[in-house]
Amino acid sequence: EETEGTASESEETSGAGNSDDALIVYTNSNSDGRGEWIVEEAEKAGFNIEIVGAGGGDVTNRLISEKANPVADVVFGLNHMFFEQLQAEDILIPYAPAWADEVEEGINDADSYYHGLVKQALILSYNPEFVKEADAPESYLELANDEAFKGIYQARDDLGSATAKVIVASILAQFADPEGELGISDEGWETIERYYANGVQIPEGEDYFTMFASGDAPIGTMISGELAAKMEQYDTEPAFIHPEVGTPQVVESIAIVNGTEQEEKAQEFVDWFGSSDVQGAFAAEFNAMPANKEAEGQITDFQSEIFADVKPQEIDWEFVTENIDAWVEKLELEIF
Amino acid sequence: MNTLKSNWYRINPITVILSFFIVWFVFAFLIYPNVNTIYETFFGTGTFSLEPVEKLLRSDRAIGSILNSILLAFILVVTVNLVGVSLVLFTNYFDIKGANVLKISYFSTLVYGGVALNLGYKLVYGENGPITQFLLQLNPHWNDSWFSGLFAVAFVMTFACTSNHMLFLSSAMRSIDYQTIEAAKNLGASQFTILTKVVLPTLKPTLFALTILTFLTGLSATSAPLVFGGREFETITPMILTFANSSSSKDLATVLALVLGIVTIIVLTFMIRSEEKGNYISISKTKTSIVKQKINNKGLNVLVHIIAYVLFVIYSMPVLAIIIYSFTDSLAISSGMISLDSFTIDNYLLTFSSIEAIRPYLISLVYGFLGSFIVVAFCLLCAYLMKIHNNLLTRTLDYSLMIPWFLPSTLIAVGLSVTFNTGQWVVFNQVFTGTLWLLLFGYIIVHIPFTLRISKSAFFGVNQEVEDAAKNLGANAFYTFIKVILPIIMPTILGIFSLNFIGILPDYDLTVFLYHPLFEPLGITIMNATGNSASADTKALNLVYTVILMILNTLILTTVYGNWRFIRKRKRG
Amino acid sequence: MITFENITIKYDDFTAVENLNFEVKDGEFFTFLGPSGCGKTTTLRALVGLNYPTSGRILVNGKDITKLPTEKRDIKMVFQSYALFPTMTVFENIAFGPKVKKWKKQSIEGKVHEIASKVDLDVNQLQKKVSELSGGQQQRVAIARALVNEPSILVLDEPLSNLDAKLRVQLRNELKHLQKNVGITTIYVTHDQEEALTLSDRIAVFNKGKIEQIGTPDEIYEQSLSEFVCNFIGDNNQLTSLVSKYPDRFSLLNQTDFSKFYSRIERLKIIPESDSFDMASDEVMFEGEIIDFEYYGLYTKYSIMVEGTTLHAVSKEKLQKDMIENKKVKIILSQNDILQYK
Amino acid sequence: MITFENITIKYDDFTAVENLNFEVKDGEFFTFLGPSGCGKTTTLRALVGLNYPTSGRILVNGKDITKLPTEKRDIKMVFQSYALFPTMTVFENIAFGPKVKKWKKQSIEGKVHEIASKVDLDVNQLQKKVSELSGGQQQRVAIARALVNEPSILVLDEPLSNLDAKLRVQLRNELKHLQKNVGITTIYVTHDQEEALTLSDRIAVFNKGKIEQIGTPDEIYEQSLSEFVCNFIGDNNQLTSLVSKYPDRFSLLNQTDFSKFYSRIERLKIIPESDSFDMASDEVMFEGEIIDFEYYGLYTKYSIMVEGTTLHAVSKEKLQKDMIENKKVKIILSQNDILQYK
Ligand SMILES: Nc1ncnc2c1ncn2[C@@H]1O[C@H](COP(=O)(O)OP(=O)(O)OP(=O)(O)O)[C@@H](O)[C@H]1O
Ligand SMILES: Nc1ncnc2c1ncn2[C@@H]1O[C@H](COP(=O)(O)OP(=O)(O)OP(=O)(O)O)[C@@H](O)[C@H]1O
Ligand SMILES: [Mg+2]
Ligand SMILES: [Mg+2]
Repeated sequence: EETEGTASESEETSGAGNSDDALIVYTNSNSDGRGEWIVEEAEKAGFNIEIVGAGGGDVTNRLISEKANPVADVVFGLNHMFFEQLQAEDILIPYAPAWADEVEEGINDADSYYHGLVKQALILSYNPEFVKEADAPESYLELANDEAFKGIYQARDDLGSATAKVIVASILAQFADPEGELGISDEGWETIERYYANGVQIPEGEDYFTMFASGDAPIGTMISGELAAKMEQYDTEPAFIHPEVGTPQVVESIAIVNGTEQEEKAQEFVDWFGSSDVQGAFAAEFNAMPANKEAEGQITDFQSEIFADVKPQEIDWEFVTENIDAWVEKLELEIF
Repeated sequence: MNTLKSNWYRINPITVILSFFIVWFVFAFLIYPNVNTIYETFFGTGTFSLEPVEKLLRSDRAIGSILNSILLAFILVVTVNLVGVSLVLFTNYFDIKGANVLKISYFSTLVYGGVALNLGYKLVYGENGPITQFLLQLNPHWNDSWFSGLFAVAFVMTFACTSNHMLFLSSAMRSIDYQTIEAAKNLGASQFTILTKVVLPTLKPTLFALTILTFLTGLSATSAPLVFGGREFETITPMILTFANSSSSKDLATVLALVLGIVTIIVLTFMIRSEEKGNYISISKTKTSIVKQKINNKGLNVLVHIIAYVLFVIYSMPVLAIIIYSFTDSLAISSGMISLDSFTIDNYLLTFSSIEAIRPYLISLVYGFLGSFIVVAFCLLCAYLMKIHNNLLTRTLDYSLMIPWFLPSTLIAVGLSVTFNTGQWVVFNQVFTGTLWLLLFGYIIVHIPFTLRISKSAFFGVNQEVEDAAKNLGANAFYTFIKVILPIIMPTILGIFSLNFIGILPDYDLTVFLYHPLFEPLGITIMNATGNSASADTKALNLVYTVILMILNTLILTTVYGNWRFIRKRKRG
Repeated sequence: MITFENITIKYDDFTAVENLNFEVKDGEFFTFLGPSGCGKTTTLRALVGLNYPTSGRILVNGKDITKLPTEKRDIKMVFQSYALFPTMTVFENIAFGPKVKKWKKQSIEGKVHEIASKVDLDVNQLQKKVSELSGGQQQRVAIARALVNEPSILVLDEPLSNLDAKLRVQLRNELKHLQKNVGITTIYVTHDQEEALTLSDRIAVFNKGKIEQIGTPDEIYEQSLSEFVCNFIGDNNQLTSLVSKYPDRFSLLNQTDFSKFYSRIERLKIIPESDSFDMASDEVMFEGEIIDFEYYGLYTKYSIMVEGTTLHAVSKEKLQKDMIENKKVKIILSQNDILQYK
Repeated sequence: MITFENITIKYDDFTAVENLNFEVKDGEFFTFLGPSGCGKTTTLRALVGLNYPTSGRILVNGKDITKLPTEKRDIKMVFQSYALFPTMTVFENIAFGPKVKKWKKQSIEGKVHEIASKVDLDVNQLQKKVSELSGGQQQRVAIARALVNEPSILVLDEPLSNLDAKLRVQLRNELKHLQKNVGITTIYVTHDQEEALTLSDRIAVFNKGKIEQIGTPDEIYEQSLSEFVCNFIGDNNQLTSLVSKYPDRFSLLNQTDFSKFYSRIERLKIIPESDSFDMASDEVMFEGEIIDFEYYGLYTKYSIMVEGTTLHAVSKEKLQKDMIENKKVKIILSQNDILQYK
């Protein structure tokens, strides 16, 4: 009976939504049942969507290579570095959704190309089982500069991933120097070199949290959205560090793809998906931190606790986006 | 005979049309996209620039990685041949007790590979693995991350890369004329002399081909160095992948790939030349099939048995670990400690949580089937043309079809998707990016070189007179091919077909760039479920997928390859 | 009727056969005989259409077929190695040609069975794989596969050369009967003299790409036109040194025009030294002694030392071993049996 | 001297040879003759040490070698397919045994060249790959490879069966001369009767795993002890029906004890019907007519229909074709030439 109900429902809505052509949504945020949840909810709301999932870098590359013949209508879940890149490649079209104003200040793109959905804080943490509170570092810089931490903290070198890139940006951005190489002072380069030289890399196929939990590398960066699940799985409670400069935050955003043939429907979908109701429900279901302030009511206690103490790091994302590829290249070639 | 005949075949309109098709395909899909990429690298700014080369030359790490890759390739040529030949000797030449059981474990690399295989070795040799625990008990000061660096990479790859030996060297071994062994014995030769002077030289042509393959595998090693290499031992392909993913560094990726390509070409030419010198023709008219040799020297016999069973253990442990741990919770997986209540089938339930979960399997099966079918058909056609016309054109074709061996598949994928996202004149202004076709083309392209080599050697083994007979009885070239030649080479063809099939199923590197968004293949599903963006610890899922793939691959191998043999045997019996 | 007109065939620069001219009559059993590498197969393949002459024409019943591809010719070939299709059953092998010609299924079946019984293959064997047959059976399959197409010309390239002696004789007989019964024009290639002599209506002896002689078996054997043919086709006694030693005794020979003299070994009669013999006027007699012999069962071959030359003679009568050693004998030979060459 | 004592060899349940007892003398050329599958190779391999008897003993000069591994025996073998090492040159093939025995390099070289010239291989050919040699040359390499070890016993398993007739005859002669010159005890396996008869000092005829007769070639041929040997070793005329029709005419035969009668075809004389012939007392005469003939050059084989039985006779004299057809002839046969079996 239930299936019958949903079927008739979708039939009803199909008239309005022109549903024979599904809306194609690219995302890197469909794992752990999120994709299924979104498709289901969207269907209830009358949207026929098709989720295409891959890693953030892969999604970006796909979008770029499909530029001349785009497949996707909407993309969401990538962080702003990727969106900046997409915007620069002329892959997005601007659209200000109805909920744009409900989002925290400074998160949306000024030109309305993309708008924030979910906030992720990349929180430097230690495992109290292995590191005493007194011995804990205060910031990434201290990790790099104090030999005491050599070999016990995680320095992720998988620069294809967004997390590693953001950490690099978080460190380097503190050494911005228009005169320096690639906009970074020499001290900055030396620091990051030390940071990587003293840190522990996570081998392919290993999970950072495993190494964190086992004490192999008990200091590392936690991702706020994943924390709950990981903690439960490993039965490990990390202790957070709040550096003075703040904690880097990334925002997963949503945008419409240039060249979509269903622009109107895409807009409707964006309006719906970013709305406080949906984001609230999503946050409740998946323990996320919505960017939409109106959705705050449904935030889990766990997330509000985390974010209560987090002070966002001020990072000039435009500067970062402009240079990150060159930084990565330099790291790969000269520093690693 | 060729000169006389080819004059006549050239006029055959079908041959002409097919030749045009092949030339077009090779140009459009092998040469054009890759040359395009290379052109962009050096002429991207409008003027010729060696900047990427300079950048790389300045980087110690890049140079180091290149040297490491080459070093690894050379080490593997030695170790893989050593182990591969041993495996074949243990299963086909020496009389080893329990050879049939040994064989199953030696064949295991056929059904799982890449990331999954590394995972298996990690479970066994990693910090929490039973081997490390054992070593720690022997010596508490043992470094628990001992299994890393060049040694670990070479170790894992040595045992991972022997599947071709098991397939192709075994069949070469079976075709040795046993009477030569008896003759040598009769002339007073010891078993060692027989092995080194009579048996191994006969396998030389096959060993040459396998050596080339091994070298290429070592050169482009990706996952094993990432998992086990650590900082001390980095190789080139992961670097290429990083750069290929970043739009502003693609030129670096191309240059590095070109370096790989050049090394490959040098080695290949060198090897093909010495291969020609070392070749021989078997002169035996009445071969007797090989009888397994019992090792006379008692001590040696015990030693060989020990080695065979040590290899058995080495090959079985990762597979067993994968299967066992796929039924445990993630705590057990990460700590290595298994207790009774670690066991669960939740992992499997999670994988098949919905009917939807079946879809990627179906899609990949269809791609796998179509891809390997077309690539085999295409390579057969090319090999056939090369057989009947040995001229400049076909020799050029031979080399052109090896292009995919010179480039990492990721780069081929990037080249394809970038080239065909706008209408190109070579493909009549069709846009392929975003269609179902592009991935299929990708699968076909990357599997061409290996398939072609094997098809060629199969063809040249067919008696020319059989072909003449069919023609004389009125059959045209096509009919002759389908009805007469194809059935003769079918076993080989099915072998290569299954290998390709198995290779396509879990592919990620190529797939991720080329798949149609609405038709998600298995490789993508697995990566999504287990990759970075997934929050839960996904090792368990990874293990489950590996087990499923192993089952699937075994099924494919036995239904496609095994069944054919079975049918033939039954018909005869 | 098959006509070869000025056929020359080259492989690149190498001339394999040169300027062949001959005719094969309808229903004839015609044999190409010659040593290895003399161009027999090359000529045959040109007739079948598996290679093409560099110059010259091949006519069948007056029609030029020189450039017709093999699949269009009504000439079927039995290959030296049989070239059976290893993946097919015997039935499928034989039915291959008819299937290509899209005969009706029923008529194929009928015809295959008919031909199979003609070459003595039973219904059981038809369902077997070809690899399960013995050499002789395989050969019959190869012949049946060619015959079922009812070709007007059948061509066989050394079909017996891979077999052992006993089987060869047996198959040779079968082949001859078959040809007699079916009456097809047959071109047969061999380098086995015995085979050529017992099977053929006419023989063409090849040497180094040229035909040295065409004739019936007894013409070839008894009136060999050249020294090459003479030596190739049978065992001979070299008489040259005897003749030059005693030119007067060989008065019937033309010793001005010719310088080499042979006789077939079976033409030499041996009688014990003590026996007397009535010599005819054309006969010559020498004395010699037996130095060796070879026992063949059917006959014994003796080596006789005559005036420093070893001569051979065959005899059905066998002498006791101890009687032979150094036994003095007389040998008698008719001058009419001597073959003379330049 | 080689002695086989009660040798039985089984493959699993199947008894390939049963209870063999015989001796081979030093320097003898001893041949195993028999149809395919009768156990010749099996026996040979037991002698060489490539398989082991299920029961019984093999002695060489009184020493029991039954269980000695092949590499320790001084018996070298030439394999049916030669089993040359395809990856080595001719020289390396021949030098294989000496190298294994660690002879000095120089003496190896000398010895190889010496043996090579003995089997007529020149220095050029020594450097070739074995696949570049013709069949006959390959065989000589195989023989040289065995001979170079100076074995006391040489064993050859159908070394000629893969060759064509002409080459076979040539190599057969070489083999015989070689054996005579070197004087090695030679065991030879063949299923070619002619080969066995011309080569051997003594022959053992095998049938179904047992030896039916051992004897010199003429004993085997002329006094075949069993019907099997009689039929296997040569062409026969089946006289049983004639004898039973005219028992009186064959008065010298033992018709009570025996029921089957044969004669060798060369024992039958044919004379024109009109000729008269002085019959000896042991001779019988029948009238018949020639129905067919086969021309062999060396002789002609006639088929004569006599009282409903087809008999064969050979004759060096050739009759003209038109004279033959339905020609009435008389045939004459000595009763002493008739072989009798139960
Ligand atoms: N494909 C080829 N290329 C060059 N030369 C060839 C080729 N085939 C044959 N020949 C040469 O042509 C000559 C005649 O060859 P052919 O095969 O006709 O000989 P044959 O009389 O059939 O000999 P055989 O009795 O050994 O089969 C030989 O000298 C041979 O070496
Ligand atoms: N390895 C084996 N296993 C079982 N049976 C065998 C084996 N080898 C030979 N035989 C059987 O033993 C019998 C004798 O074989 P053998 O090879 O000695 O015959 P042969 O006289 O040499 O025959 P040919 O002339 O064909 O070489 C045959 O019936 C054969 O089928
Ligand atoms: Mg030939
Ligand atoms: Mg045998």
